[in-house]
This record gives sequence, structure tokens and C-alpha cells, in this order.
Amino acid sequence: MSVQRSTVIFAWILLLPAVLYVLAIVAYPLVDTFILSFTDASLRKTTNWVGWINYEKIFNERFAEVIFRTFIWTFFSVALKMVIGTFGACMLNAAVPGRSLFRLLTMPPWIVPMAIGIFMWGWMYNGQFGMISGMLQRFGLADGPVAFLAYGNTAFWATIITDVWIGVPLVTIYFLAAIQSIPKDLYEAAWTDGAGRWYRFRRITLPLMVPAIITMSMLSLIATFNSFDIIWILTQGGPSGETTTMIIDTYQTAIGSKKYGEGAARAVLICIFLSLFCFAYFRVTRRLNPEKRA
Amino acid sequence: MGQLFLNKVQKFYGDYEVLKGVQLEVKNGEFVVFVGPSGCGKSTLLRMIAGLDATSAGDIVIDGIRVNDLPPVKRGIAMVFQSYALYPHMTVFENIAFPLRVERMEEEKLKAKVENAARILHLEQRLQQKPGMLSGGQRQRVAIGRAIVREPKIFLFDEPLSNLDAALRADMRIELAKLHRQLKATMIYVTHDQVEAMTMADRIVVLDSGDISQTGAPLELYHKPANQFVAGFIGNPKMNFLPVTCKGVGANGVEVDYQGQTAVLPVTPRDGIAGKALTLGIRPEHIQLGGGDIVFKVTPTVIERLGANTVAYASLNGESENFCAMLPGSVGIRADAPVATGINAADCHLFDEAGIAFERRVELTEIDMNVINPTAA
Amino acid sequence: MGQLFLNKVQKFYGDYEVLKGVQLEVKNGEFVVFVGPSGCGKSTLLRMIAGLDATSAGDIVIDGIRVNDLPPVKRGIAMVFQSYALYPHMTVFENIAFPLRVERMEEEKLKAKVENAARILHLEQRLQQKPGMLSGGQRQRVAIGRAIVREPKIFLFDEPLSNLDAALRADMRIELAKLHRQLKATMIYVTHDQVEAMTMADRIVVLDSGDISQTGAPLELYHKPANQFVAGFIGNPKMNFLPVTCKGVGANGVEVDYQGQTAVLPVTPRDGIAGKALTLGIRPEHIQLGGGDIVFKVTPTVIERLGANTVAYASLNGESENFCAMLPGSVGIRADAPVATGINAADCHLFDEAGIAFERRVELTEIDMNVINPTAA
Amino acid sequence: ADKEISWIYCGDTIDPVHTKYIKQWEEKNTGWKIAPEVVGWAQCQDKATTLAAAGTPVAMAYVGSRTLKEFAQNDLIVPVPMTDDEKKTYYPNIVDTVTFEGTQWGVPIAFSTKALYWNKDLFKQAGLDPEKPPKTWAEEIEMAKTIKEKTGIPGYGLPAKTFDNTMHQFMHWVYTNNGKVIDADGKVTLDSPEILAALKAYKDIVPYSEEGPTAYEQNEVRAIFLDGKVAMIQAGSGAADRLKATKISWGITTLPLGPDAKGPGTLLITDSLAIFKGSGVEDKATEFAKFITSPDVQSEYELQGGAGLTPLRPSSKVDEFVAKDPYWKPLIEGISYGGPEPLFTDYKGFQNSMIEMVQSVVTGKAEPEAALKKAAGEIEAFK
Amino acid sequence: MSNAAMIDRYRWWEIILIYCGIAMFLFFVLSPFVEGFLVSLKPLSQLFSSPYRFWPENGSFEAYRTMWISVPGFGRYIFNSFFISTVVTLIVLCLVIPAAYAFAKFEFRGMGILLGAFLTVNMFSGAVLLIPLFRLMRSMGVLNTYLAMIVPGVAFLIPSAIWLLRTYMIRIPQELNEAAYMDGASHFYTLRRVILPIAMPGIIVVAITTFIGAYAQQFIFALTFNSKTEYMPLPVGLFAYFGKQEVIWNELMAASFVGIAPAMVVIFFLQRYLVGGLTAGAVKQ
Ligand SMILES: Nc1ncnc2c1ncn2[C@@H]1O[C@H](COP(=O)(O)OP(=O)(O)OP(=O)(O)O)[C@@H](O)[C@H]1O
Ligand SMILES: Nc1ncnc2c1ncn2[C@@H]1O[C@H](COP(=O)(O)OP(=O)(O)OP(=O)(O)O)[C@@H](O)[C@H]1O
Ligand SMILES: [Mg+2]
Ligand SMILES: [Mg+2]
Repeated sequence: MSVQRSTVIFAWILLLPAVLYVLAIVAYPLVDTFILSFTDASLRKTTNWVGWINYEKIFNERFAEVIFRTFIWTFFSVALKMVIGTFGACMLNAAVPGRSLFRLLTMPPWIVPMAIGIFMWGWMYNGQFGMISGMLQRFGLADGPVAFLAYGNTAFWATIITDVWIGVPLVTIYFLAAIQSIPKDLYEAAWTDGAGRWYRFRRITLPLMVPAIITMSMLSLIATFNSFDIIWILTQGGPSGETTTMIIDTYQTAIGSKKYGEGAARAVLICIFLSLFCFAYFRVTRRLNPEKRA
Repeated sequence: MGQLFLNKVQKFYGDYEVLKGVQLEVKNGEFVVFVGPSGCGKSTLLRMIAGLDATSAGDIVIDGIRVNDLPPVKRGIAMVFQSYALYPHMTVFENIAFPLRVERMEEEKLKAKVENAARILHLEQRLQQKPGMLSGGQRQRVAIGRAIVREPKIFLFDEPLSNLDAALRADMRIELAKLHRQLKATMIYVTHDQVEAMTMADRIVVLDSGDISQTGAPLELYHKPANQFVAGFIGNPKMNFLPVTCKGVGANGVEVDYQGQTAVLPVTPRDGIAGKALTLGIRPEHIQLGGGDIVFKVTPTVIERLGANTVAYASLNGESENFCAMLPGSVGIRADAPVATGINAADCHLFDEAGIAFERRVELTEIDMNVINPTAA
Repeated sequence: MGQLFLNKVQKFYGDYEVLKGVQLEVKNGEFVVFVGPSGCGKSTLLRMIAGLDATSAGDIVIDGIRVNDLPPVKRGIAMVFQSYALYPHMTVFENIAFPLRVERMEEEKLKAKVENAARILHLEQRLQQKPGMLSGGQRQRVAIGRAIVREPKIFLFDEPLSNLDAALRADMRIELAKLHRQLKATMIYVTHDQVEAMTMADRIVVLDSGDISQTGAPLELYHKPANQFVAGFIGNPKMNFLPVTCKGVGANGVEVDYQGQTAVLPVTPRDGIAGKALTLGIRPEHIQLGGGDIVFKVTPTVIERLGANTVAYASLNGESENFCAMLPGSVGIRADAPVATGINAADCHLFDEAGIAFERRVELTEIDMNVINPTAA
Repeated sequence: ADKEISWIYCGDTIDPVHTKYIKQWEEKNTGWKIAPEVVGWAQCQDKATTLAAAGTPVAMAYVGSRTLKEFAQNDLIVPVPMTDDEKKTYYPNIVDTVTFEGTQWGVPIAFSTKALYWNKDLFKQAGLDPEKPPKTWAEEIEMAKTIKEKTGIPGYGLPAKTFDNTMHQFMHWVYTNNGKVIDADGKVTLDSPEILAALKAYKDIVPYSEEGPTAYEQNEVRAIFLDGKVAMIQAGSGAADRLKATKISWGITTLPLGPDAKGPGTLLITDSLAIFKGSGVEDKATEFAKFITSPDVQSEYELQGGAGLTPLRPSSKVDEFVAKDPYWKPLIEGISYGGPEPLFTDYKGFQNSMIEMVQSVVTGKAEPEAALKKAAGEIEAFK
Repeated sequence: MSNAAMIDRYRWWEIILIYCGIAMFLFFVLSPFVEGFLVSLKPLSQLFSSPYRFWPENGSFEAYRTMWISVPGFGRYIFNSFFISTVVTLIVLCLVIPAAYAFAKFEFRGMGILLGAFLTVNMFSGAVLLIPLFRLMRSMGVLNTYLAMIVPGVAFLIPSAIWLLRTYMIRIPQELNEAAYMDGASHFYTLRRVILPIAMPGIIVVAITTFIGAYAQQFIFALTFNSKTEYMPLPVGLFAYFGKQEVIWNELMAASFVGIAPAMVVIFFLQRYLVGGLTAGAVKQ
């Protein structure tokens, strides 16, 4: 069918610039990284092919722990983003005066350079001079400075909260948009039947947001899995490695210790994990909308 | 139970007065249809009765209680939306069960009720499907099912059939009529399709830009429209209007002159209309080929042959297709071939300059009084 | 020049055969309407003619040239979409001018053409507005305007009126009929509303799940449906079907028995049908109160009073509302009150077990041959 | 045109002293141009490394001396041998910080040592003699305890965040107890009684330190000290400068000594100019590096005060300076028994192990002996 | 009586709850900024003082003045950020609009895989690929130019932009394409004259997200691939407030606020499109 062939060719022409660009800029370093992962590349000028050794090295006990921690960290962060994003979207959707201002006010964490946002959180978490500790003491909820970044579990949560904070604006706005695209008459019908606000949220809003939630979960999963700056600036993976995630470990290995080969292997591993997520995502969305698009 | 009273109900959007003091009483068990052209405020009025929109002024009284500030569920009404507003993520069963779940009805009773509703609406086979898999008519029935399980005092329908195709619409019309008889609930039905209005209503309320233009049984509106607006709106094809001059008033009615021909129309005369320009109304179905009290030649420009009848359109006085005649199916007319048509004075309507009708001296009993006021029967 | 020939056109979606070898010839200047129930392949066929969908097998020939592999613009075709597909960001002028801009027509000529189209369609006042500000009927006319500026040989319409309300639909029907006469172009029109089909078509093509069921002038289909499917599909309300037994064959037609009453139907008999179960078809408008060749008592369950006529529905043989009669407007019947109805043998249709009609001995000339084949006139 | 010597310069702006002498040098060496690139402290080291690793080294970069071994072993930098005369101009032990396999690999340009600061007001408040700072670890711990118990304010500011200076601070304790992490032959001697003693002292002083030491690095601890919320800290000259702006009455002394100490010690941290191999201008860069760190230039640069630098070389100017600002004295005194940052091939790996060790003791997760053993085992791999 | 739809009418306690909810949410979102703002008002010497005082004692906007002096190039950094982001946004749009259109409107073999591949690119933070990227930039000869920041920036912003725009474009009715095709318009003409104008709200959304991505977040490329101070973007400029010994916190915070102000202004004017554009695009997928 000549008609269709020309269409396919046109589609590829449209895609080509973007594809070539990404291929040139990202694919090459990607392949480079992949090759590197089989070598002992370091600062030394000569590199040797070492086969699977780098991958074998990864699976020492410590790294298993890091992987596990990464998953937990990511899980909580993404889950919180979804919960807070949903909450925020619902609140900002309420027809109360000032809501467009409130919507604007959710944007700053997204706009501010990430490092700066993190520094501000660093201030907040500071036990001696920070706002949280200060307020807790002021209100008598703590009898001395509370150093949030000092202990494994508080630091763990502190980094998660900061990650959530950075991710929440986009999630909120996206969810807000999703909520607004739910037909209003569904709510009116439910209300006519006596469903209260909470009931309407639970039985209508939430189920109909599922596609948006899945999409956002996927996108923020990728971002969160790779979230580096937050942990690095706040704790550098400490104390005692309790906030070290895969990406931190990869950075420490590749950039800190200059073991480029081993670092590359870790990067490849991250990529494999994320590809699995992606794959799962596609499966799930296909099941959700089995019919092709309209 | 299910008696509704609208007392000077008004609605403003900003400065714009959408409803201008609607006064209406709906009896228990009545099937009332709101008709009117697009934008006349039908949906707004319905939504105000439902409690979806706020009332700017006036009272909405249901069973003697002023409900202006009550939420819909407390008003004992159920509404079927034009878009059906089915929950896409729930099965038909859950959609119908929704109002009962809200009430936290216990599972067994709920199941019995939903199944009963499904039986009435012939949805038994569909209960486990999602709305996306249903046809338009089935969706419509699900929406109705959701309304009936609650056993409301009053049903509100906002153009429920307008998304359906003609055949389905006809079927659903019948089903709704039967449902009304079965449930004996008060129903208020909005449509801009006046065929629906004519066929389903006990009483039709014709709205004209925020005002009630006339209220009455379908055939009353058909035979005795109170004004030119109602006359034009009720009946399909539309009534033809011809400019006439009043020649005089007699015992038998009003004598009018149309292009030199005179006829005495059997309507109740009024004083001081002699010599005035009036409007004569004649329905297309009352135009016949050949003789009549007034005859004129027309050249049909468009002829629609529907099988059972034939509709001919013609220009009168140079205006575009302002004249329409509905003739028998096998009538021998052709486009562009002039024919002689005639009308009988008894079929004519007469309107004054303001569009107010002169009362026709039609004995509605002749037509079968029982039909005109079926609830009275 | 706008002659179209479809030669054994087939369409597969995967294994599913949507069109099963459609064979059709459309004459230059003809107005052909495709009708058929939803999903029968009307849109698919139209889109294949347009060149939007590929043809799986068979030839599409326009003016003697096989166009299967040509893009739409080279086929000399314009299409009006059901959703109008107006460009929301362009003014009416730009929307209409779009095809000319594509051709890079020079500004002056373009302007003249657009203005001409706008005049034909009464859109002069709207040229600078955006589609969002127009009413449904106006949008529809813009879509047509975009089609006519290109001066195509063939117009394709896919349910162009289905989004409009009844009154507007009636108006647009007339305008389209006039436009056809004015442009003298070939038009192919898809609809599932058979009123539109009856009123507009020179020739109707009835499609039944991918096959042509019958082709013919509207009244030919009305009076002489080739099979039960067409008989049921053409005519509104739907034809009633009654189970009868063949008693025998005579010179005057076929003698059938319906619940003990016999009548001789004036149809061309076939051999070996005596004793067989057949189906008698009778249109609602041919049912009368009182006498007839076959009479039976029915109890109307639903009565629709449309003013000009009254439609009564009844259950026959315990099935739900399978019997419908169209009676005069002021007929004195009531729901749940039994009445005697009758039919005349001359009005009846007869179908064999496979649903194939026996040819009726109706003189179509009696009905006015000119109307049945207007192009021949 | 001019030949360029690219220089990664850490900081926010080029020091005016350097600007002045760059100009001077460029005038003397026509046809040569110094092209400094100012990179923030947090990233400058990584940037130089990335450039070198990618094969486009800069001519010269400001790097921590600790990385010199790594660079040298990977053949990224050229040696910058010093003549004995040159070596002699420096304070003792300083040359060691840039020495590896018998030759020098960088020119020291910045130097810092630490001393003990104490808050006299708090001492007084706790009933201690405000003029008598602790001389030994035992006294230090004891005083910290007293202060904490008497005033409720922590006695000691202990930085233990996952940060390089956590190890630095610990190294002060190592060098004030005659400890050594790695000996001249490259043998790891971490698991030694001296260092164990230091680790134990850490464990002992934690209860009297600020809440959550693992949340603070050195500068933050210093800020707490400046706020009067901790009584003693180990800090460099920068603290003195800042203390002047506060109402605190304070003292400074050499770091308290451990049981095995031979004399006042401190960790000697130097930053050096490293000359990268492959830039094509190695010789001229070396020449410039020596010039910009020559005694006159250097003393002008480091004695501006406030930057936290300790003088690299003794000189009359330094003496004048010390006379004027006596707080310099303990900072310089420590040099005599001080030690360099231990040089490891994978310095970061080593550092991480050390931090981990300190943190596990500070948080009470591990006993000093076990932590030390574990770390000693780990760092073997980073040599 | 208010004219708000009845369903949106709240009882007094619901209003209170909603405002409480919004307050909680905004508190979470904004409290670091409050802290940051207070820091920017405090004199450096007072920054580190306890007990915690919410209102700075003798706070002033002094830092907003001195920040320009401490880092004289700061205005330039903002300009650079603006410039780089604008160019990046333009390039991204040029590449992404056709690609998103192809993904949205055509069905062809390998589309799913390709789309997945684009998502994969999203997975790599530039940090991991830094050294190979550096080599690439060097061989392209764009080190130490604006391009050094623009080229990789574009690459890493393309994938999410394609995702966003594609979901938007899917919702443009197919009939519009078909109508244009019927009229003989070429694919390209259709894209330019029909799709592009209609997709404008979606394009604006993508432009905003891309702009912000480039404005504030592309730190690492700037740092590694560019050595020229005069080309540095805002985030690098902010790091100029970090000294070896000390961070000039108050000026850093002041500078941050000044730095994000332009982007906030942009958002302020475009936020209507932001929510609206996403609305149209957010439903499916
Ligand atoms: N939220 C609103 N703000 C302002 N005007 C409105 C609003 N909603 C409706 N209107 C106006 O009120 C009038 C009545 O609207 P309504 O929807 O009740 O008409 P309708 O009779 O239902 O028409 P249709 O048959 O087209 O549904 C219209 O002119 C409309 O423009
Ligand atoms: N892309 C497709 N893939 C598979 N089947 C299709 C596709 N498009 C249409 N069909 C099927 O082809 C048949 C004919 O569809 P078509 O749209 O032509 O029907 P139609 O007669 O126009 O119906 P309607 O009156 O509802 O518009 C339907 O059964 C439909 O399910
Ligand atoms: Mg309405
Ligand atoms: Mg169709």
C-alpha cells in the first residue's frame, strides 16, 4: 500500500532528528559505559578487558544491602510523592478563593536549582540552628537539639522528605490536571445520590486517577532511583552508609575512587533494574487500556 | 408523595437573568416535559430542582417542604444525565448499586434491589460488564437503573435520549413511558425534541427564554397553542404562518383576508381588531391539495418522500422555504411543478400582532378528552 | 464527470471481513445514500472511496480511472466529516480557503471562490469568526464550504447531520438537497437515519454487514423491499412482521393464513410454498381501525400522540411491543383499552423463510413514476 | 599568539595577591599567559581529575596533596622535585605531604593546621579555671564531662559527619598520640595501640559532645562553638578570625596530647599545585608554580588572615605576625610532630573506611577494637 | 446568595478543613523557602545562633545588595541561564514537536520499542555518563562554549518532552489530519498549519518544563564542559558563594531568590496554560 508506506517514511523523517540527536549524544556514552563495565578502567591510562569481574564484585554483601536500601528508599519516596501529590492536587482543586495563587505557590521547589533547595533543607534539618529542631524545642516537643541527619533512620527519612519535596510540584500539577479532566457530571451524579466529598473522592476521583498515578509513578520512579544530589549534599551517603543508594555508591566508585570500570558496571545494573520497571509499566498500562487509542 | 411546587424561581448568572420567575406546580405521579429552544433555561431549571445549581430567588418546594438549601439526596430526587454520567471504572452492577452503597445498605438487600432494577430494565445479562462495553441504549438504561434503585419521589431527566440514534430513541421512549406507569413516580423530563415531548408527557411546559410560555397537555398545546411561539414550536414540521388582515368579527368567528380571499375562522373574537394585521397559522398536515376555504398556488421547491407521507416545501411571497405541506405518501406532486393547495378555516390558528392566540373554538372532547388529560381518567 | 464504479471492493481488518465484495455503480450527478445499521461498514466504504483507508481487494474506479493507489486529492473527491473536522484555530474564511491554500491559489482568485462558497451557504456574515463561535448548523455549512471550493467531482458525506438537533437537521436536509441541485455534483451520503435517506437520495444503497442488501430509489425500497432486512430498515416506525402460513397459490397471489383468517396477497407466487411458514409484513401506517382483509384485536400498551398522527404500540403474541400502528392524530384510542384493527391485503408484503420478498404486484406508476426515478424525468 | 598555562584555581575569585603576581610573571615571561579557571571548592578537584581522565589535562591545578599519589601512580602528573634548599625553607614535615617514592609531586600552596579553642566563659561557668586548657586527652575528656554536667552545654565539638574533615579531625588525635596509619614502607599500621587509644578517647568524649556528632562537619561544629554552645573544638586559624567578631572570651592552645605523644602534633593538610602530564607546557608550568609559591609571594598570600591558612615557611614576617596575633603560635607549634594525610592510591576509599570507623564508634554501633580491625582490613585494599 | 455551583459550596468547617489542608501542603512546600528567606535576611554573623529565632534580629536586605558585589558576575549568570535555557528550549521544541507528532499520530513497527528507548535515556543522570560525554564534547569541539551546555542539555530533556507532548497530541482528533489529507495537504503542511497551532497549549507546557529543566537543573554539564566564567549558568554562579572555609549563606540564599525570580515570573504568566495544557493531555496513558 503505497499510501501507508509514504506515511511510515514520513513518520521516520519526523523522528529522525530527535532519534539521531539522542543517539549521538546519549547512545554513544551509553555504549561506552557498557564497554567500560567490562574493563578495569581507572585513572591509569591503560585499561584491560576483565570480563565479568566488575559485575561479580558488585555482589558482595555490602552492595546487596545497598540495592535493598535503594528499593526501600525509592519506594517510600515515590509513594509519598503520590500521596502528597494527590492530597495537594485535591486541595488545590477545591473551589476556594485564592486557589490560583496557591497553585503558583506550589511551583518553587521545582524551579529552584536543586542544590539550593537541598541546602535549604540542610538548614532546616540542622540540629543547632535549624527551623525544625528550633521549633520543636520552642514548643517543648524536644528538650535539646535534634540532629536529623545524625542517625541512620532519621537521615534516611530526611533525605526521602527532601526528595519528595522536590518531586511534589510536578506530580501535584499533573494530578491536578488529571482530576480536572474527570467529567464533572460524575461528581454531580454521585452527589445527587448522596455521596459525600470523601466518598466521592474514594469511589470516583481516586479510581479515575489511576492511569495518571501509574504514569507519574513510573516517571518519578526513574527520577527517584537516580536521585543523587539530595543524598550527596545532605549526607554523602552517611552516617555509616545508611543513606547510600545505588547511585551514590556508583558515584563514589566511579568518581570518588576513580574505578571507572566498576562504576560503569553499577550504572549498567541500575539501567537494567529501571528497564525492568519500564517493561512492567508498559505491561500494566497495556492491561489498563487494552483498546488502542481512539 | 412527589409533588413539586416552583414559586417564582429565578436564576441569575451575573446580571443575566436566565430564569425569570418560573411558577409551576407538578402533581404527584405526573410526567412533565420541559421543552424549549436551546438556551432557554431548561437544564438550568432542572439542575435547580435537583439541587445542583443554586436558586437565585424564589422557592422550590417538594412535598410541602422548601428545599432550596437542601442537598440533592435530601430532596428525594434522582437525576438521569444527558451524558449518563456512568462511572467508567465500575461494573453495571456497581453503577446501579452506587446510591445504595452510599447509604450503606446491607449487601443482600442491595443485591436484591439492583437485580430487580436490572430486571425491569432488561440488564440482567450485563451486570458484570463495564459501561465502555455497552451500547448507547444500554448505557441509558443503566443510568435509569441507578436512578430507580433509590426509589426517589421525583425523577429528573436531562435530554436522556439525545445521544441515541432514531430507532433506539423510539424504543427507549416506549420503555420510559412504561417505566413511568410501572413506578408511578413523578417525572420531569427535559428535551428539545418535541416529538419526545408530545409522546411522553402528561403535561408539557414550554419555556421561552426563561419564561413559561404555556403549560398543558400535549394535544392541548397542539390544538390550542396560546401563542405563536408555542404554535411554532410544537408540531413537526413547523406550523406555517401567513399574514392576514382582519376584515371583521362575526358570531362564527373572525373574518380574515389573505391575498384577496376571505374566510371566517372559528376563534373567539376580540374587540377592536377589525382592520388589523394578524397572523394566520396552519399546520403542514392540514394543508390539502385542491379545495379549501382558502386556496393558493404554490411551487414546491423541495419534496421529501417519506413513504407514509410526503413533505413539500415551497417559497411563499419570495421568502425561502417558508411554506411546508405534509401530504399523503403517494401524492403526485413534483418539484418545480406548481400545484394548488387549500386550507380549511376550521384548522386555522389566529394570532394577534403580539403573537397571542385567539382561542380556537375546537371542541377538544371531539378529539377524545381522555387523551388530553389522561391523569384525569 | 463524477462517475464512480466499485468493483468487488473488499476490506479486511485482520481476518475480519468488513466489506464482502461491494459492487456498485454511481452515475454522474447522482445523490446516493448509504444506509445500514451501525457497524455494517458504511464509513469504511466511504473512507475507502475517499482514499483514507486502503482497499484490501477490488477496484475503485472514478471516471474510468482506477484510483486505488491515488491520494484523495488526486481522486477529485471532497469529504465532509461527521465531526466536521474544522480547524479550530482558523477563521471560517481560512477553513474554507484551506484546500485552495494547499494548492497555492493566488489570493484574489481564492478570495472570490471562498466568497462564492460562503454566499451559497449563507455564511457571508461569519467569515471572520472562529468555528467555536458558530452553531452546529453553521459549522456544518463551513465543512461543506470547505468541500465545495475545491469543486470536486464527488462529494462524500459521513453522517453530516447526526450531531444536529431535529429542527436544524430538517433545515440542513433541505439545504443539502438544494445544494445538490445547484452543483450537480455526484454525492455519496452515509447515514443511519433512514428519514434522511428517504428524503435526500436519488438512490439508496442498503448495506447489511458488509454486503449490499438492496439498491433502489427511496420509494422503490419503501414499496418493494427485496427482503425482510430492507423492509424492516426502511420506513419509520418499523414494519410489523406477522407469522403466517401459506395456504396456496392462486392467480391473484398467495393465500395466507393468519390465526385462522385468510387473505390473498397480491404478490408474484413461487412454486412449492404451499404449507410453508412465511412472514407477512405490514407497515404501521397501513393499519386501520376497524375493517380490513385481516382483522385482529390488540390492546395498545403505549400510545404516542404526535398531533398529526397517533402511534400505538401493542404486544402481539405475548412479545413486547412488537406491533405498531400509525393512526390519525385525533383517533379515539386509549392505552390498555382493546381496539379492533385491520389491514388490507394490498398493503401487505410477504417474505419467505430466508427473508426474501415475494414481488409485490404494486404498480409503481400509480404512485407517480416520476418521483421514483426523478433522474429519468 | 601567547602560549597558555591553564590553571584550575579553587575558590570563588582569584586572590588579589595571585592576580598581582600572575601579572608580574607574565610580564617577565613574554609570550606566556596564565589562564586561571576559577572553580568552586566543592568541584575543583573533581574537575581537574575529569579533565585528566578524559585525556585533556590542564597544565596545572590546585589539588589536595593527598591525591598526588593517585595521580602519580596513574602517570597523570609530573614530579616537581625540590632542591634541598627549597625543602629547608618549609616547616618540618610539610615536604612529606607532597612526597611519594622519594620525590616531590606538587608544590605546596596552602597549608592548614589545627589547635584547640576553648570557651573561657563556659569553663568559668562550670567551675573550671578558664585559663587552664586541657593538656592531655584525659584532661580534655574530664573537663568536657564537667562542663556538660555543670552547664548542660556540651564540652566538646566533635565533627563526625560523612565528610572528609571527620577523618581529618580523627587524624589530629592520631598525630597527637604518635600514631601512624601507614608507614614509610607502605605498610598499614592502623591497627596499633596508639590509634586504638585515640578511638577509645573518641568513644569516651562522645557523651560530652554535641548531640548527634554524625550530623556535623567541622565548620558546623565551629559555628556551634562561635555560638557558645560547645566549650572546646579543634579548629584552624579561621576560627580565631571569626571569634574576634563575637563576645566570647576564648583561648587557643596546642591540641591535647595522648598518652604516647612525643610532642604537640596536628594533621598537616596541604594543597598543592600539581603539574599535569601531557599539557605540553609542563616545564613552564613548573616554573610558574614555583614562582607563585616562592617565599615572598606565598607569605604575602597566606598571611592575609581569615582564610584559615597556616604559614608554610618560617620567616621573620611570620614571627612578626605571630607577635601581633599570638593565636598563631599553637597553630605553628603543632607542626613539629604533625603528620601528613596518609597517601593512598584510592584515597577516597580509604577515607570512607576511616569515616565509617569513626562513625561506628561515635554512634556506639561498634567497639573501638572491632571498628579498628575492620577498617585496617579494608584499607589494605586501597593502598 | 453565591452563585457557585451547589456541589462546590462548602460548609464553614469544610472551608476551614480545606484551608488547613492547603496550609499544610503549602507549609511543606514552602517552609524551606521561609527558612532560606530568613537566612538571606540575617547578617552572616547571626546566622548561626541558637536558640532558634524565627524572626531575624536586625535582619535586613543587605545581602540582596552585597550579593552583587561578592559575585560580580551574578547578573551575567542569570542572563546565561536564560540564554542557555531559551536556546535549549527552542532546540528541544524543534526536535520534539515532529517526533511527538509521529509518536502520537502514526502507527508503525518498532514504535513501542523506540518510545521505551526514549524513556530509557531519561534514566541516566548525566553524572554517570560524564566522562564519555566529556570525550564526545571534546571531539565535537564545543568545550568551553555555550554549546557545551546546550548540546547535552537538549539530549537529556528530549525524552520527557516527547512523552508530555505525545500524550497531548494523541488527543487531537484524527479527523483533522484526515480532512487536511483529503484536501491534498502534505504531511508537513498539515503539521505546520493544522497540528502546530492546535497543539499550542501542549507545546507551551513542554516549553515551560524544558525551560525550567534547563534553567535550574543543568549543573553538572556546565561545570564539566565549560571553563569560561562568562558562560556559566545560574547554578554554577550560586556556587561562587562557596568559599573554602565558608559559605556566604545569606548572600547565597538572596542570590537564589533573585535567580529564580525570572523563572517564577515566566511561570506566573503561563501557569494557566500549564494546568490547562496538562489537563488536555493528562487523561490517557
Ligand atoms: N455557568 C453559566 N454562566 C453563565 N451563563 C450560563 C451558565 N450556564 C448556563 N448559562 C446560560 O443560561 C442559559 C440557559 O442555559 P441552559 O443550559 O439551561 O439551556 P438549555 O435550555 O438547557 O439549552 P440546551 O437545549 O442547549 O441544553 C444559556 O443562555 C446559557 O448561556
Ligand atoms: N481499525 C479497525 N480495526 C478493526 N475493525 C474495524 C476498524 N475500523 C472499523 N472496524 C470494524 O468495521 C466494521 C464497520 O465499521 P464502520 O465504521 O464502517 O461502520 P459504520 O457502518 O460506519 O457504523 P456507524 O453507523 O456506527 O458509523 C465495524 O464492525 C468495526 O468494528
Ligand atoms: Mg440543556
Ligand atoms: Mg460510521
